[in-house]
Amino acid sequence: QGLIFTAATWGALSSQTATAELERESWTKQPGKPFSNYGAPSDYEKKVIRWIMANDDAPGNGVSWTPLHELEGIVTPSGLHFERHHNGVPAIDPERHRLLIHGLVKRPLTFSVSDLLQYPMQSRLCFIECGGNSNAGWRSEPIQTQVGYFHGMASCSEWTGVPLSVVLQEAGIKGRAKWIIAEGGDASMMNISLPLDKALDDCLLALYQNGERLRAENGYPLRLLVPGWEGVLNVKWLRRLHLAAKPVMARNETAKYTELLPSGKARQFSFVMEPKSVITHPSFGHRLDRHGLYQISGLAWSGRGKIAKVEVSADGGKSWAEAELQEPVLPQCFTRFRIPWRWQGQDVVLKSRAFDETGAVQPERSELIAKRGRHGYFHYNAIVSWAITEAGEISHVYL
Amino acid sequence: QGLIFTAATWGALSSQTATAELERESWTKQPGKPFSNYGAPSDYEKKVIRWIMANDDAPGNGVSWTPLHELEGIVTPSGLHFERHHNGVPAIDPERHRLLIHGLVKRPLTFSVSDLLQYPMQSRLCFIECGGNSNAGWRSEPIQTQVGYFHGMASCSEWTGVPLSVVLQEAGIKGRAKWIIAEGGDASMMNISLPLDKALDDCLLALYQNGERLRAENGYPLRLLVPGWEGVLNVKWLRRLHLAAKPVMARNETAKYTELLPSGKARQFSFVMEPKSVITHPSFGHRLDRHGLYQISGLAWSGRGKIAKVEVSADGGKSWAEAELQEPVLPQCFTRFRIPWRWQGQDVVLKSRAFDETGAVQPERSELIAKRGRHGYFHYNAIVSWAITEAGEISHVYL
Amino acid sequence: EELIGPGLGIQASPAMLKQWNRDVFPDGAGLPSGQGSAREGEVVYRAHCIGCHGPEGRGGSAEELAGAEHSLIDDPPDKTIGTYWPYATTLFDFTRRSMPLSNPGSLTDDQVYAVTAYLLYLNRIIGPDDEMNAQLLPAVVMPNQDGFIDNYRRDD
Amino acid sequence: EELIGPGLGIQASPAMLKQWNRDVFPDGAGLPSGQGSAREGEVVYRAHCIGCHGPEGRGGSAEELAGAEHSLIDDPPDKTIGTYWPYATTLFDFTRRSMPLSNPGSLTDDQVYAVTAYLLYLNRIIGPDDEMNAQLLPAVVMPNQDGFIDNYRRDD
Ligand code: HEC
Ligand code: HEC
Ligand SMILES: [Ca+2]
Ligand SMILES: [Ca+2]
Ligand SMILES: [Ca+2]
Ligand SMILES: [Ca+2]
Ligand SMILES: [Ca+2]
Ligand SMILES: [Ca+2]
Ligand SMILES: [Co+2]
Ligand SMILES: [Co+2]
Repeated sequence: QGLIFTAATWGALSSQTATAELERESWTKQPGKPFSNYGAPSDYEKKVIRWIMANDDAPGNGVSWTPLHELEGIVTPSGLHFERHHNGVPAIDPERHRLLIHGLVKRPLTFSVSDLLQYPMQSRLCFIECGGNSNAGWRSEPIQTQVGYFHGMASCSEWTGVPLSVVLQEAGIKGRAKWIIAEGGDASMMNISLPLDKALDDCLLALYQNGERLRAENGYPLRLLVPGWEGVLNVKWLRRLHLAAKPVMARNETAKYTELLPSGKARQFSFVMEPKSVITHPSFGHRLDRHGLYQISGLAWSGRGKIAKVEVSADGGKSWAEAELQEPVLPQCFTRFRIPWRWQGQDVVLKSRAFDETGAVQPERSELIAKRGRHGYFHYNAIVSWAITEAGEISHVYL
Repeated sequence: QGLIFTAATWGALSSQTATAELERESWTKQPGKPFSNYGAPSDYEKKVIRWIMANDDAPGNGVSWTPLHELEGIVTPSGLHFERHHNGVPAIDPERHRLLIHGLVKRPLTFSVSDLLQYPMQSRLCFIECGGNSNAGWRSEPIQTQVGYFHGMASCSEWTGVPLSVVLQEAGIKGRAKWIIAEGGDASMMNISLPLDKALDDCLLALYQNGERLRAENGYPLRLLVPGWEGVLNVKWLRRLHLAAKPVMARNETAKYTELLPSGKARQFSFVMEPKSVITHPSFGHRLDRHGLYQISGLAWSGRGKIAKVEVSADGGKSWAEAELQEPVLPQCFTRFRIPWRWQGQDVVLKSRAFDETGAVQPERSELIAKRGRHGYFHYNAIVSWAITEAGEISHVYL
Repeated sequence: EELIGPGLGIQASPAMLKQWNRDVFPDGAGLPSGQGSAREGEVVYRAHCIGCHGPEGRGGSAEELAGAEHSLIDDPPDKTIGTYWPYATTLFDFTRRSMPLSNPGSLTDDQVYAVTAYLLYLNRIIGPDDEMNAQLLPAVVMPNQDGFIDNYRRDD
Repeated sequence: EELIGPGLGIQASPAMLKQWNRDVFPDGAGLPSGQGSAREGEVVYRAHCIGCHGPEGRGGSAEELAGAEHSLIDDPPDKTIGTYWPYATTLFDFTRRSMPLSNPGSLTDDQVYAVTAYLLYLNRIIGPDDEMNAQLLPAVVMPNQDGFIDNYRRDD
């Protein structure tokens, strides 16, 4: 109907102006806005926000989600990177900030931010995903909300920083060191234990996000980047690295970010974010208002490495077709998948499932629950199903 | 000296508090700022801006530069993407915007933005560079300014959009069509001619930039992406594509964006941005305040394809060493190169030169001038030389 | 041939095509009816252009529109409409779509023909009483008509 | 071994190490001197914690700190300090660094020992007159001490 209205408008315009000069839209008839030192999204895109869920008594405690349902490609604009803060966003003066490396090292050292900016750096496109992302999937009824407010505690940026191995070499690691306790410089001063071998493998002291210096809510002036591992390890506002023989058993590696199993035991040090995928278009909140060709588009990622394959089903999982992966496919990075699909108005259930290069496969929800029970809370990575009615309405279903 | 001062500070702090509770920085003692729907850079990074040079009588006519000297990695944050506007930034209502495809087509068609959002899309990381970028290099005296205000009419984003070939197929191209005249919907209504074969090869109707919908100053709601070709072809606020047998000979493909040669003839339809590189760290505006190890870091790109190699010289071009290229190396995309370098306080001249996969090489300034003279104005891509004095001061030199 | 897209384009009406297409080609295709002389154009110029481009196309804050003192092979060369622009139709096309910068689209086609004629006159290409219209404009031979080398997919 | 970085780190002073290191390990490493009893802790709790965590650690806007009604294998399970936390030292470590959320770092070590003791008491792990200090805290055996499976680099 919108389209018929459109044609009518042009028809009307044309008869009005048949003999006059060429008609121009209002925005072509006067100079536009001037240049800006730092841009912001269009006024017409004000609905594209990270949605905030915080504690009324503690407004800096909560999360805000990346609106994945509004985005395309793989980069998350920094202004929409998800937030998880324990006690708000500190306004750290970078000239006063220091990183201390101590514990089982030969030389306890401090570094200023301007020191670290002179170190060799590397860049990588990498997702960060909260261990609690998608946890609404554990609920007994399928949550009806847009993709971003279900799976949007995951975002993907180009991070640039100093390999942790470089500064650890300078401090000199003692043989007994097996863990690093990282501490943030916010009001929560969160600490958490990271295995030393991961630290030496691929962790970065990140200084830049998507080209510019870190955003305050993403750890300015310094954050730990722990590629592919749960978000809480990517300590923001990083101020201290404590090399130790054992983990500190912090609140966020015991009381939280552990998965209670049906046996009553809990998985601890469950670091890696397992393969996940979700169809972002079409998805809950969209409506199919015509029959014909659509492009199914979604995101897949795995903390284990590269996505090897994404399969899509339009019949609730009976048959699967391989989607195209947008190049480049990078390890521990969002991977955009797309596949053409023709909808003729039938009831359908769309699903996607991710396979990574290590052979790990995204499980069906029933498989995940069979393995982990219903109360793991963290590390929910099951296949997501979207049911589409004949009227084109889309809902989240468990199948 | 800054470092000695630092150590002294901690010494002082420690004696003050030896017996009290653990001292904490002010920002760890009170809750931080709450969540935000859309983030912005840290208050401590307010100097990182695109610098504006506009016409006083026509504030929407001019440019603003990406501060490449402040950035790392390859992604340009959208808020810092360079701007070139002829008459300001229009505030286009996306619901009223239409794209018209007409001329040598079987079916002249209009598309609304919401139509185009339902088309198959692709994403790619790609630079856009103004044909006039780096033109200060033509001056007889080397300009002394930061890298961004010299070479920063180039930026790199992840663009997502509909392949132009898809909508052209729908309109049905007539055999005589060889060019497409693209027109923007701003107050300048700029038009320019694009060869049809390029349009069918890899051009996109871009709808998203770095994950989110285009920024207004980058063409919201729709821009043409012409990978690797001069910026002016990447028409913003795209409203019309006119298929024709010949170019329209618009002002911006005759009076501008053509390169006058010493013969008095001018190169026209000089589309491809040739290989270029520049060392961003260290560079003009930085100062080396110590001897020892540095990481030289810079950007290279070529409109012809992938960067194959970047070489760096620390002796004014007598000898060259191959820099490391940050993966992934993508066609028509910024490529970050880095190489370690030890400075012992001697006078040096740093240079970088880019080679692309087609065999094209970034020329020395003297070679470029020998070929093109001094008055080409556009397409300056010569090697940039930074001279460093014994005192660590850095200036731009011609060598 | 099966469509690779969903086929959502709407047929454009002839009226829309006429309204939207303002491209003017060197052969005159796209030029509207109407006319204007260089003398009439001077009036337009004084009213709408002189503030930015200066008297007789020189000395304003915006681009110089006439009055080259050097040729294209002098150092520095002098690129103006008279010395550099290859087609007179470009002047009409650009002025109609983009000028006056402070109020684009505000001139009638007659005014655009007139100010185009005036700029051609200032550049000593036509006389002060000459007029421009859809027939005469594409027939103007610009001094630098042959000044351009098509560089597309050449390798220098 | 030659450094791969420029070697700009500054030796940290022992005083700085002492001030900055607030990690408390299960074996008690990192605990400061000082002490506090559960009864003293109740006073601290009423003054600084009750507003968010509620009376006796329940019913506030923030996390429940005591009063589990179910076990870990009930449906739903009840994860509290008493049923879930494996080490008492974590309580000291977390409270000292992060609580009270509205004014973190404002308690003395004695107050942190005391409120830690009070929370252990509320969870029925120690008695109302028991005290905590650097020796006693790591000796507390938490009910769920053996409740965790180290999953690092295991494949389930
Ligand atoms: C408010 C200032 C302003 C006014 C008024 C104005 N112009 Fe311009 N004009 C400019 C600017 C600025 C440019 C450069 C535009 C660009 O960079 O795209 C320009 C460019 C031009 C050019 C192209 C010059 C070249 O060498 O590429 C022509 C021709 C021109 N104007 C003609 C006119 C005419 C005719 C009028 C009046 C009908 C007019 N202008 C009124 C500011 C103005
Ligand atoms: C202004 C509100 C507020 C006050 C006051 C406060 N807390 Fe908290 N507390 C919270 C919030 C919110 C959390 C969750 C923190 C997070 O998500 O990191 C929390 C978490 C905790 C936890 C961890 C619970 C768990 O299961 O992980 C403990 C223990 C705790 N607080 C103890 C205290 C003590 C002891 C005090 C007083 C000395 C106190 N709190 C005062 C808001 C408060
Ligand atoms: Ca975990
Ligand atoms: Ca050109
Ligand atoms: Ca001149
Ligand atoms: Ca008329
Ligand atoms: Ca409970
Ligand atoms: Ca004390
Ligand atoms: Co986990
Ligand atoms: Co060119």
